[in-house]
Amino acid sequence: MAIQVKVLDRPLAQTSYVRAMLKGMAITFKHLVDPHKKTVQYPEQKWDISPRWRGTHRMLTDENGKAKCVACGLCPQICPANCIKLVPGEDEEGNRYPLVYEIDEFRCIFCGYCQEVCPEEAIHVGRHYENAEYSRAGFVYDLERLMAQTHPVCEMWDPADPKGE
Amino acid sequence: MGGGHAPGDTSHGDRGHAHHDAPYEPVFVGAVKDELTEILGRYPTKMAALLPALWIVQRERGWVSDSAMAEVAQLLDLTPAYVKGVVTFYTMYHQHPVGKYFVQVCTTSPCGACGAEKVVEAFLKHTGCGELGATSPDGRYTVIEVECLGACGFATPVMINEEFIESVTADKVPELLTQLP
Amino acid sequence: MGYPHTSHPKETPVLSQYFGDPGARSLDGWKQRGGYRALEKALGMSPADIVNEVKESGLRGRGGAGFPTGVKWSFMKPGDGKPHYLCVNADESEPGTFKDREIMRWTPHALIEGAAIGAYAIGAETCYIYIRGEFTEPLRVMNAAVKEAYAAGVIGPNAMGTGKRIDVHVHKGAGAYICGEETALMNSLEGKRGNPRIKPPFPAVAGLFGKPTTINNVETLAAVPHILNRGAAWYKGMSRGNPKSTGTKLFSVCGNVAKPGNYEVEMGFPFKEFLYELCGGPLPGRRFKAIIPGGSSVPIQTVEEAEATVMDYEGFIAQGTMLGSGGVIVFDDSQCMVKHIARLARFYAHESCAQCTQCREGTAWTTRILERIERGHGTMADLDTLLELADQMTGKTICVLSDSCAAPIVSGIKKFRSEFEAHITGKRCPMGATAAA
Amino acid sequence: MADVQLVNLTIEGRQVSVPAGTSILEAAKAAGVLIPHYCYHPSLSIAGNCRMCQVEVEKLPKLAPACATAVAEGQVVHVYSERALEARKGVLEFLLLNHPLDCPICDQSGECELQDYTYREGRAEGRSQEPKRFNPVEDFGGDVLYVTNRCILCTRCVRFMDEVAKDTVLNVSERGDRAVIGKFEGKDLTHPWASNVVDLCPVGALLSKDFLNKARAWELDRTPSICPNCTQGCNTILETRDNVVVRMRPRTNSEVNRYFLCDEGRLDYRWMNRTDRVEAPLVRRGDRLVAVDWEEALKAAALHLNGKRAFVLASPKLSNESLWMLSRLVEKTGGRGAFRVAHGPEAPLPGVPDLALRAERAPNVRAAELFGFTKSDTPLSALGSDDVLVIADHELAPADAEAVQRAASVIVIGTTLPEAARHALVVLPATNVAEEEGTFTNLRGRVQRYLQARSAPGMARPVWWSTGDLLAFLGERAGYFLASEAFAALAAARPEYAGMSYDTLGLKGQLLAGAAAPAEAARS
Repeated sequence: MAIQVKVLDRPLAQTSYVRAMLKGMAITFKHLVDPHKKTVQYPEQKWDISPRWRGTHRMLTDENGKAKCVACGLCPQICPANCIKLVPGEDEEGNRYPLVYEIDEFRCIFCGYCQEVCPEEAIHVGRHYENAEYSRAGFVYDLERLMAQTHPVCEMWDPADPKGE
Repeated sequence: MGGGHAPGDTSHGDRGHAHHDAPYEPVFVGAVKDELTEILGRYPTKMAALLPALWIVQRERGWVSDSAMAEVAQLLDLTPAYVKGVVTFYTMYHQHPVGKYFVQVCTTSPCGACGAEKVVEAFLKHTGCGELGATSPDGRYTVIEVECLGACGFATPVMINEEFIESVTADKVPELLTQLP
Repeated sequence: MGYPHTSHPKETPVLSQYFGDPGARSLDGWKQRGGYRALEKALGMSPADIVNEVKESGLRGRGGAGFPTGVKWSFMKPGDGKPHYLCVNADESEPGTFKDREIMRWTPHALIEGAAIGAYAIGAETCYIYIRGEFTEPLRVMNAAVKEAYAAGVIGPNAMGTGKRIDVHVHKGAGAYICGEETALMNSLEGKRGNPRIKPPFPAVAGLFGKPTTINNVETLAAVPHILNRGAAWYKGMSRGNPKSTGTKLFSVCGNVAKPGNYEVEMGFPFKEFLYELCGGPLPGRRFKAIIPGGSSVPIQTVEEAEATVMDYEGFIAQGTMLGSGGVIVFDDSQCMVKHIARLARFYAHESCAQCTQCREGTAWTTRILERIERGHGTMADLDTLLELADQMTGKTICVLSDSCAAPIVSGIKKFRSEFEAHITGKRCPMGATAAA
Repeated sequence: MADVQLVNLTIEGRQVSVPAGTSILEAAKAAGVLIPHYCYHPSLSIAGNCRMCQVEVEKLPKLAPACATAVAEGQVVHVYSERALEARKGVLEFLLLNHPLDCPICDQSGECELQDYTYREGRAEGRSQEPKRFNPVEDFGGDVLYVTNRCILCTRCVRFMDEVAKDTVLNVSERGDRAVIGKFEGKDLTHPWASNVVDLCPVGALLSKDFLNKARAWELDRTPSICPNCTQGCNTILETRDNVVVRMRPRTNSEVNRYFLCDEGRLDYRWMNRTDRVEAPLVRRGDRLVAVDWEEALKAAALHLNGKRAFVLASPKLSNESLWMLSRLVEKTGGRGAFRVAHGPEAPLPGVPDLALRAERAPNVRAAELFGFTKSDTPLSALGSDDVLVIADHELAPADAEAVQRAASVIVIGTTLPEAARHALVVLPATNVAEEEGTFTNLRGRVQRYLQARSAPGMARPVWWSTGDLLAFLGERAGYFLASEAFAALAAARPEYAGMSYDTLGLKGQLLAGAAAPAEAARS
């Protein structure tokens, strides 16, 4: 038994594609001549990102070139993705420092809690998006790599609007 | 009166090291030991004789060294750490050697209102000590500021070793120093 | 006697009668001046009768708190089988006070006599006189007098030939203001750090060496022989109308005043008359500005308040301060109050025993803030902080050292706020002085 | 207790009745209210110096220090009144005045009372503009490091050394805000119980060198346990991080160790983390030991034991359950059991009755003897040449090697395979005290539970489990799946343990039937 389908009768004005096509072409041509171009010529040209952009991490260093991190253990504690591995140690001067500090950027959800919780302002999420890798392993950043990053870091708060309102 | 510090103690060198150089000679021998025994008779506990014993040490040696604290501790059945805690509480026990003349100038408010600071300055200048708590290069003087000496009506009181001098003013200081033997 | 000046006719010299009289120092000299009659009489009385007589006289502690002495003595339960102790608090270290020093220097036997009577009255066989280490001369005089008294049999195993044992020992302190606090003094006597103890237990229950102990000020005990000699009614009569404050009181006067020294007046003497007549008023060309009437621990008075004060326990309280130990510190208009309050705070910071948090940290912190203001680096908010800290330091610690530090700060800021503000707005001391470095 | 007078009072609206003379602070604890405090510790004298425990008591003009104020009938105490909170806020500000804000690098962080109370009651921001006092870190000797700047002068450590250890090596030096905890040069914290000052310290001023920078407090998993290092049976907490035991600390038990643990016990935990372990059941095939599954190994062991007498060398470090099961093996085969216990110097803690580091350095000597194992310095001297030697996690001394060679066959149930028992026919992997649940019986007959703190390596099982299965292969009814079942069977079989179960033991333990309570006796 065949299924009975009711076919709607619609006027030609509604079913013709010509009008819509012309409308679309009009927009296209308008943009062709528009002086305010939106297209960014990446990679020659870089996108200007928000100061609150949260990208891959960077570890800041002190004036002696050592990581500011004191291995307090707050970032692995607060990390919701559990992507920070930290093993504390003691250097030759008896100061606490991270023996192992690794962030798995592939697991990271870029919430920025690590930066927010850091009492030493050591770990930061970066204003940076060019971080492609050929392997998953390449996304596990060790301390050396985190320290070697040079990109600017995220401003968690707009200084003019500290409460984020 | 001048019996505070036996001369010759200044040979003890810098703080804390004196007793390492030469073997420590006990303070409480002979008559001094008898004196302590007499003092012990005044109190029901041995510990109570601690302050008097430390005074004897300071009288005999001019200061209270770590070794002396250990000696006192042993005599009174205390531990050296305990004795050290007590010694550091009281300001009048010297924990390192001081000059032959230990000058204490009261600078608490009532004396301060009557020019005690100038007296201190005069002492520092005329003894050559330079700064408070330091011993003059010739080993003769140590000048310190102290809190209330309890003679506020006789501002400014100065103690030189055991001698209490009332109503000292800055201009009297040079004369005072020349009178010391 | 307005020692070191000659006596003023308006004084009532009882304790200070022989100040400046070297003859009174020896046992014989003291006996010639009527000494040790009271002790002889006392040893013939029952301890309870002595306590009653002292109670009747209205004598109150002269060390600062003003607790009735007879009542204090009556706390010592007789016949409890424990040794009792009497401590004499001669650790006079309250800035501005130097009365006990003179009593011990000139009339050592007055103290020994008073102490012996006190010891007998509370059932103690041993009395320790704790004298601060800085008092080298009083120590020497007292040691000699005790030796003399032992030799003459006035005290010792057979005091005055009555068969009663009264031992008196002089104990030399070693430089700690806090040892003037009674429980700290006991700890110090026991050979410990001079830390005040938490109360209860009170000294009358467990004091020196854990045994019932009474502790009295030098001036208090020195007054006792006079009370026994001349009767409680006579002593009580020396008061200008306030039955709660009786007898005479030694006031030590120091600072910017024409004639500093010790003055003995009847309780209730007008402070204005005292300052301007007995003490000779301000130095030439100067005016009084502020007065601390009872040793450095009591609130500061302005001249107006001081002039309206009558000199007894209640009179000072009525004017917002305390009689304290009777050490009158006078500042004239050449003095910077900020500097002096900072200096007083530094005194307390130096003397804090380090037990209670508020005192250990608070005295040092307030000192640093005050010194900063004095150097011209203060802010108006600092004044509020100081007042708040002073509140935190009052009534919250084991002893009252931090309260003592807070009292001049609070009263100073309240009464001389303009001087503080001048330092802050002017960014320097308007008097040109700086606190001792 | 009938003659003790009770006092009724109200704390934070809760009615409590406590014996007269109790402090408000202790009464509040009984009422379930924690009054913040630093200097107070129940094992030490009252110092009353931190002033943190100030509470408002109705009808008293001043705030009362709860630690030093005795309860009174009808008292009404307000812990969280505005005045009390204000006073405590003041104390916290004063304490933090010179206390460095170095929580990120402080080992105490996360278990710091200053942190806790500041978070709960303190000011959000400090007002001090003045520089903080600075003093260098000092080595106090022993296992203790003194970080002077963090010290709040509560003097718990000084009082512990003075009153409990009775070795006054610590003092308060100087006075005013210059005051620090001091010691005499050359006199270190070498008392065998000195490290307790680290636990007593409410802040990070006294630190354990052993634990320094090792872990953060919040990363640790905590398991109630019993110190396995002597017969005293001190209650402990095993703290693990990533399945590794990193610290052992005392757990309060007023009947055994109060609040304390000796240094030797405290620092002797590393062996629990040994990695050179037997991880699978091994059976000898020719000259090699081959890993097999449990069933095959147990079958092999049962085969060797069949008809032979078992000589069981049982470690006194094994649990009650394991030792009992081994004793059943002895019984079943008509064999014998023996053990040796290591000895060391005894070190009492003078201030606590009946507490010492005992000479016998094993936790369960009492049960081993109770279950018929003979204590001997040469436990293998009675080994018959026809016996099967079962070495149950027992350490072998060089002198034992010859006897081990003499045995007809050797079965090892152990955490490791001893060198002298390389020729064992069957090796059954066992768990150690940190990896299993069980009970010990201490020298006074107190039966106490310990819980599992880390996972067992490989296929290792508790000794009671493997022995039970072995007995099952020998025809006994002895298969238990839980330690509590094994213990229940033990309690049913042995009259000394009658009536006990893991539930009744709780975490404080129970005395064997007929054993006197020594702590009680010493205290009365």
